[in-house]
Amino acid sequence: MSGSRHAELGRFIDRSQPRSFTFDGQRIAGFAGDTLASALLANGVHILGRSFKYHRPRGLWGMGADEPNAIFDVRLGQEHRPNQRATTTLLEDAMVVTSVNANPNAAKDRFRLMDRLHRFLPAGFYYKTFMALDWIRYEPMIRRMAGLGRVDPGYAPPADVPHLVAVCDLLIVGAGPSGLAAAHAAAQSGRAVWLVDDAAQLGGSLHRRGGQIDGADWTAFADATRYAVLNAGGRILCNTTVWGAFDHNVFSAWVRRLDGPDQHMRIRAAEVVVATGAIERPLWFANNDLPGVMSCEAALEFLQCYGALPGQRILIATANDASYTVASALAKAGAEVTLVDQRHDAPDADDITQIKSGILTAAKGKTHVQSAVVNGQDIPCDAIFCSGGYTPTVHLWCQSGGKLDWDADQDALVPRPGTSSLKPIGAAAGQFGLKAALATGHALFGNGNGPETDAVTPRAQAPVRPDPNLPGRQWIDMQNDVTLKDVGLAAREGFTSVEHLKRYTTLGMATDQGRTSNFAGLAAMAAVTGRTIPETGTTTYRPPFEPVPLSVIAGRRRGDLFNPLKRLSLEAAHCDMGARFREYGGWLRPAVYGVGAEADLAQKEAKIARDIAGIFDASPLGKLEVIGTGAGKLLDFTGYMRMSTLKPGRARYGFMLAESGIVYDDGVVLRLDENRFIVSASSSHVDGVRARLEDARQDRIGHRHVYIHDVTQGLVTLTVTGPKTLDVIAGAGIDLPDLPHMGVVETPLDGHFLRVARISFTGDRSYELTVPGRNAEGLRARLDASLKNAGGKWIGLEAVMILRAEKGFILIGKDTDGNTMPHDLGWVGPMNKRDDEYLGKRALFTPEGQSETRRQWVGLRVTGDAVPETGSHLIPTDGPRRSLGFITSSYFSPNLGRPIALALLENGRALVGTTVGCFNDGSVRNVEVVDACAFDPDWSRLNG
Amino acid sequence: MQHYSAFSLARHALSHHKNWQSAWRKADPKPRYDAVIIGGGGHGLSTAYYLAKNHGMKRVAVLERGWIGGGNTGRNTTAVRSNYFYPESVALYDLSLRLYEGLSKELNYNIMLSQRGMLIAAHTPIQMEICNRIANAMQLNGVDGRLMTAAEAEEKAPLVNKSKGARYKCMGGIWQDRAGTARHDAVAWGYARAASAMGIDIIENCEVTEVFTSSGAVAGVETTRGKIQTERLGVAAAGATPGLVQMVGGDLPIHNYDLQAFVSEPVKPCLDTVLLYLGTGTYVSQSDKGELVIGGGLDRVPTHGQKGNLPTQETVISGLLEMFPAFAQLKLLRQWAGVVDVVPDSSPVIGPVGPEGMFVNCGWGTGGFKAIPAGGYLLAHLLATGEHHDISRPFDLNRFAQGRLIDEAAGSGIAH
Amino acid sequence: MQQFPCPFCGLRNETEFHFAFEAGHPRPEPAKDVSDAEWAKYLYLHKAPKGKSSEIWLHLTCHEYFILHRDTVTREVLSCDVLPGAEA
Amino acid sequence: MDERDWTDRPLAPETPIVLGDLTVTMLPQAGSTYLVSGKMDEVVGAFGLDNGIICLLETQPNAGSFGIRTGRNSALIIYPDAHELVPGWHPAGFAVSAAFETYETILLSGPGSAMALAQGGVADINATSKSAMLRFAGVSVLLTQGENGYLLWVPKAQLTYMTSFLSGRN
Repeated sequence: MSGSRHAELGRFIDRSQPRSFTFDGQRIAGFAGDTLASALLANGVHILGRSFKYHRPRGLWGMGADEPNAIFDVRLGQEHRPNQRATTTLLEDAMVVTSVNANPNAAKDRFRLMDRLHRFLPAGFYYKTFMALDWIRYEPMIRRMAGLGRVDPGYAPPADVPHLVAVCDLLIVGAGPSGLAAAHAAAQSGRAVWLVDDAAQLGGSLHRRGGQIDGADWTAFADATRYAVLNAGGRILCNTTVWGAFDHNVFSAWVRRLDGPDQHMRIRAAEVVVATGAIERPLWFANNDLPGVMSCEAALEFLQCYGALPGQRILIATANDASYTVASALAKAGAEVTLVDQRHDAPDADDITQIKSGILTAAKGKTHVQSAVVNGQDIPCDAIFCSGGYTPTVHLWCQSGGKLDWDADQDALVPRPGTSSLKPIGAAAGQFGLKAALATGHALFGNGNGPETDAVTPRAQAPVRPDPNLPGRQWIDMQNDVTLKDVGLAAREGFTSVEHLKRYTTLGMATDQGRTSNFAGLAAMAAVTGRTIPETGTTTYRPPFEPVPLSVIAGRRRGDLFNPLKRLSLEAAHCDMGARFREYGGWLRPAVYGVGAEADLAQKEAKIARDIAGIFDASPLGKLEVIGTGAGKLLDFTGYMRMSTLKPGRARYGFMLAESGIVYDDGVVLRLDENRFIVSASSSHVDGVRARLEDARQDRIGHRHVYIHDVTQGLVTLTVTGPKTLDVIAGAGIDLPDLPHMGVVETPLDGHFLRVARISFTGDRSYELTVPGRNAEGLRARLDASLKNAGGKWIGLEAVMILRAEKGFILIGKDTDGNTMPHDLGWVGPMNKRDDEYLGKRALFTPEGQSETRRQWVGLRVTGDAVPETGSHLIPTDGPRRSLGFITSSYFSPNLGRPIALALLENGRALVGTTVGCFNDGSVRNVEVVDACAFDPDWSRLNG
Repeated sequence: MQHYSAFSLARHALSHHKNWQSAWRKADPKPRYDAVIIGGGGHGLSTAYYLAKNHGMKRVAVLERGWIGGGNTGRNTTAVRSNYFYPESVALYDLSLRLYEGLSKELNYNIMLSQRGMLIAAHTPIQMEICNRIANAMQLNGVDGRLMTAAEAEEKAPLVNKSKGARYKCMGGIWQDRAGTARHDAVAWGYARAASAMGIDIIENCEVTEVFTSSGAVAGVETTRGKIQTERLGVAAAGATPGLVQMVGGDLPIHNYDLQAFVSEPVKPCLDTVLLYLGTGTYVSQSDKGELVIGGGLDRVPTHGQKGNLPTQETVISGLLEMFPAFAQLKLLRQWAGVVDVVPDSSPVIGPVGPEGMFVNCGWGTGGFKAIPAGGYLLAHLLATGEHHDISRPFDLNRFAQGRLIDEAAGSGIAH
Repeated sequence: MQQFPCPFCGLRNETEFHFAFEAGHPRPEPAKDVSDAEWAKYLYLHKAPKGKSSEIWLHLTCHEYFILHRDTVTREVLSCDVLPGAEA
Repeated sequence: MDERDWTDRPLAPETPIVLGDLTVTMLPQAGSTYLVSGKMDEVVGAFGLDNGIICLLETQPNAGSFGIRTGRNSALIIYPDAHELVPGWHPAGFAVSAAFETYETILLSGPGSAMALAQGGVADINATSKSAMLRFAGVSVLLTQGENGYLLWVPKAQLTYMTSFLSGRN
């Protein structure tokens, strides 16, 4: 067969703009407006791919999202898309197109012999064999055979897809005749309509079927509708696929744009009209997958819209009147047409060879149709166009919760009224034909008579079903190679539920999402089990309506925009001071300063901080102001340690427990005055602590007597620590009031407040200096100069980690886990003494809370310089190995000159002084259990 | 039971596969059984199988309200693994993995267990320390787990994001060799076929509407297909379990959420392992058919609706592309949601509940598929003996009153 | 994207909310009079109703807890209430 | 270090970003801002606010002090000039905290600003909401209008992220 281009037809193509691309290395010419499918068809290329399992040669079947066979890898410049449907990919110059699942190419695939083995590869054959060895021995071979296109490993998305949120009053999906009529009527009545269609132009089936509306060519009505919609404040969105219906009236739309990256829209629509038309069903006969077998509607589309004539001697097989238009159009275009109609009472076709009561039982040909067998007679032909009726496109209806009814008159599953708020019209509602489409569309929003047409209705048809008794292989799902025999086998083996059928045979699971195969499968299962279609059931429809690029759904959330970090006010200044940043608890913070190995720098910083002085940026520490007459009462309930007894001007360390008794957070609470506290939550727990405080405030304490303000992000806290702390602060010109340990005071500095809290996370004398963000740079600069004079250093979080570990201070979430209770950490006082209620109290007294095998906080001492790995487990020194706990933090201490380690150890405090095993990746060393505090155990440096 | 093999396939090919029998009998309910199992998913079917095989109980019915394997068994990302922290969890999940390892041969049904390994990838030094904690716990509990370096990880998944702008670099993580995937439907069908062959009645389209008790013990159930008497009732109905237990006045520590999964169009092999990124929470593997099978976090709105929602889809898919920028060239083919029954400590509830003779196996949350063999094995033990197996005892409902939760997320520190 | 009504802010996207508890579980007190089982019931046992459900949600932007009545199957939102809470 | 470098930088008042028909400008912080909670009518009176308290998408006054509602009974109070309020509990029934620079203000101007809001995900939010605080691009911000466009009050530590988001960077 050779394809050809009709001299005049082809409303979508622009013959003045030639385009070309390569397909499997062969240069193919086309025009602007062509799809890959139409160009290939016009050039007579008929083997476009190979089937998934049997590697059968395949040509075009359909014209849009229903195409199961023509799937290509398409490259254009930087862009690469595997598994593109030829029917929906617009031809662009210089595209490099290759067939998938074929080697070296579709025409000469070396796996074509697979088809000879088909008898041994029935549906689900893999469940019955490949069991002699482990599956993984067979798997590489299977996996190489499977899959369609190829991922380009070097691919990087050239641009990101923006996500947009939109609201609309009336969304009409589909701009065929029914959608146009609905949009026209709604716009006329003043509604702001969004009219959406996945094609490039309005019109839908009208482009191929044509028609007169209100006495003129339909295009005049389409133009009038466009004008009316825009005039009423609506929008027209072409090249846009509404691919999902979600909760609360949200619809997702994939917008393809010629002048920029695609868009992903989340449209919240008050009212939605489904005008998505219908899809033509195939016919079932032997070799119905042969290249040259095509849908009637597709053949008409290719002829009228692209001028591509897909054959010269054409056999049309049908059982409905709609195909007659196709036959006469093809005949008019110069093809030799034979019309085979299953109906004995078929209408007469003028000027066309017609066979009534004609049953097509087989197609013949090796790689392309050469003849058709009709009523036992061979009829030579180079193309078979067939129609087994129409299936309404009800995806959105069903996604939104709508149910379906079997309509025997229309021979289709149609929307059951009242089961969804969406409004189906036209062919999507089972109302076939132009007249019905216009009428149902208009009736929704218009008064009186709608647009008139001279089109003939209704479209008479006889139901067509697969015939299990027919010899030969009849394809039900073309891409996944499921035949009618496979359906029979599934039924025999008990997979009679439609879902089981799908899963067992993979029917309907291909990239065409079952558009041509789902009804066929249902009808086939009904046929082989002797049930009706409604008895057999329906499958579930879920988004996406058609395959949507992952890049569209992902949008711009990657890189900088993926889980963004909070950033320090002084980030730029830290940068200038040589900071190297890392993520800690949702904030980007200096890990170390300077050039060189990170571990060495941290050691150096930790040493200088102990020997002289260090400053670190502690701004991410939460600052939740709890203000009101109920503040003390609130904090007493939410904290393990009581805070109402705290004196103004003082701070106290405390835990917040979850109701399960687990330590949720730790931190210092400052009391500034009688009614004003500040909770220093861990940087990563600010929101969580706030939520727990609010819960107790609103539900328990009384929301009018205490309020919570989170002012963390507006303030900057610089912590000065080390023996020369006082010198550094004094050298910065800050007049430090005399403060005891855990004292806090606010004093003015540079016209704003400076809050000084003498709190130590290092065990050395330390002051937290907190100022508003606008004063931070001034404070930093003063301190920096003074620090340099004193010989101190800015220290990063890695050094801070070492310093606090030397003292045995915990880090929530690192040194505690989801089982750690306060008494495990040595804080038994409140549990034993508090009579009042507090968060998590009751859980401390469960059998597990009181168990003697709880893991407790201890230190470990090792011999030698090798630091035991964090994450090592502790095990008994003899007897069977079992975990007694694990190391939560370990470092080399530059100040002690030896490794230190902290651990949670079963009954650990009682084991202090004994030896346990330390297990890491199979090797074991002995460690001594010691007190968690390794450095300055008598706390002499706190006031040093 | 007809034996399945390459030879039998060839033999049946000669008769055009016309002589294959139904994989499982389509049974009608009898008035009375020694034990009734509610739920024809993987857990219910494996319970029936092990009741017959391990305990010789064959007068047993599995009641399924729809079609077998149609719930979470057929709505997951098919990963199997035992990379857990607590000894109790490891005992449970590794029992499951060991049973999986022999299952194709045992059931004479290819469940396509593909032990291609799984990596839980870390991105910061602190996460690596926690991975080390888990890897060591696995080793001490006798399971193959180890800490993997960044270089090794890159070898396992060469397409991971290595660009300068990558939000999360793969620094390595926890590796388990024996982890992998299995064909989910085959697990349900294989158990059903083997159980049916031993005489168990698998009754589809049969919904339980009432549970009868008599003097504090189970007496039977009312169903849409009639009344059935039994004194032993096993419930393995995932999200429907709380409703069934409430029929006899009990409550369970369960919330139901949607868990979504996603499948891309099939492509030639491009990922040969199961990979979970701690940073994105997205996990992915490639099926034998070539599709990427993608999962992520829960939709955090309690629901019984089995319907995925957009925000979670966007989060999971953006996570995938952050891990593998090259996958941006692929398309989403299918998406679905399963209603998962989530317990506060994310560990299952296995044990007696309510009247005497009633036992549940539920609360698997996002991890039920990998536990199917063990879940059935242990529930069968309870139903047959009335007593816990040592492995199921820690998972009894009484752990909540004792405060003895088995919280993996908390134990590993990863989700804490 | 579902939308939930905050009694203080109006309809907002589901991503602004956090499910906290099922409604109607008063905290048993004082601790010394509460059995292990009662405490476990309060902390862990739920109804997980299929259909109409009353739940406590937190609106993350304004930090207010409130009661949301919704259907867990259809996901229809029925109404919302201010937390009775302590006024004292 | 093995992790990524963060090379994005926050918007600065002197360098607005122009993206086609959208201009993103950071407004300099002057004056004083406070978080207040409690009896709002008392707050307005006690602090001598020149204007009242505005809600989501309402227009900010172009002179004098005013408030932006942040929740049930809380607001951000803005004085164009230096202004001292006593932090802590006020017996009339409200609480005050200094909140200088807790939020940075970004002006979205030009015809493209509606599209920018749509990208941030707020197009379908009911504009009659009582609170001006909502999630925009995943962050809790205050959203109001000024003479020249929309005003986003962005938490200080998220300014760099918001700059990247609005400038189309990844």
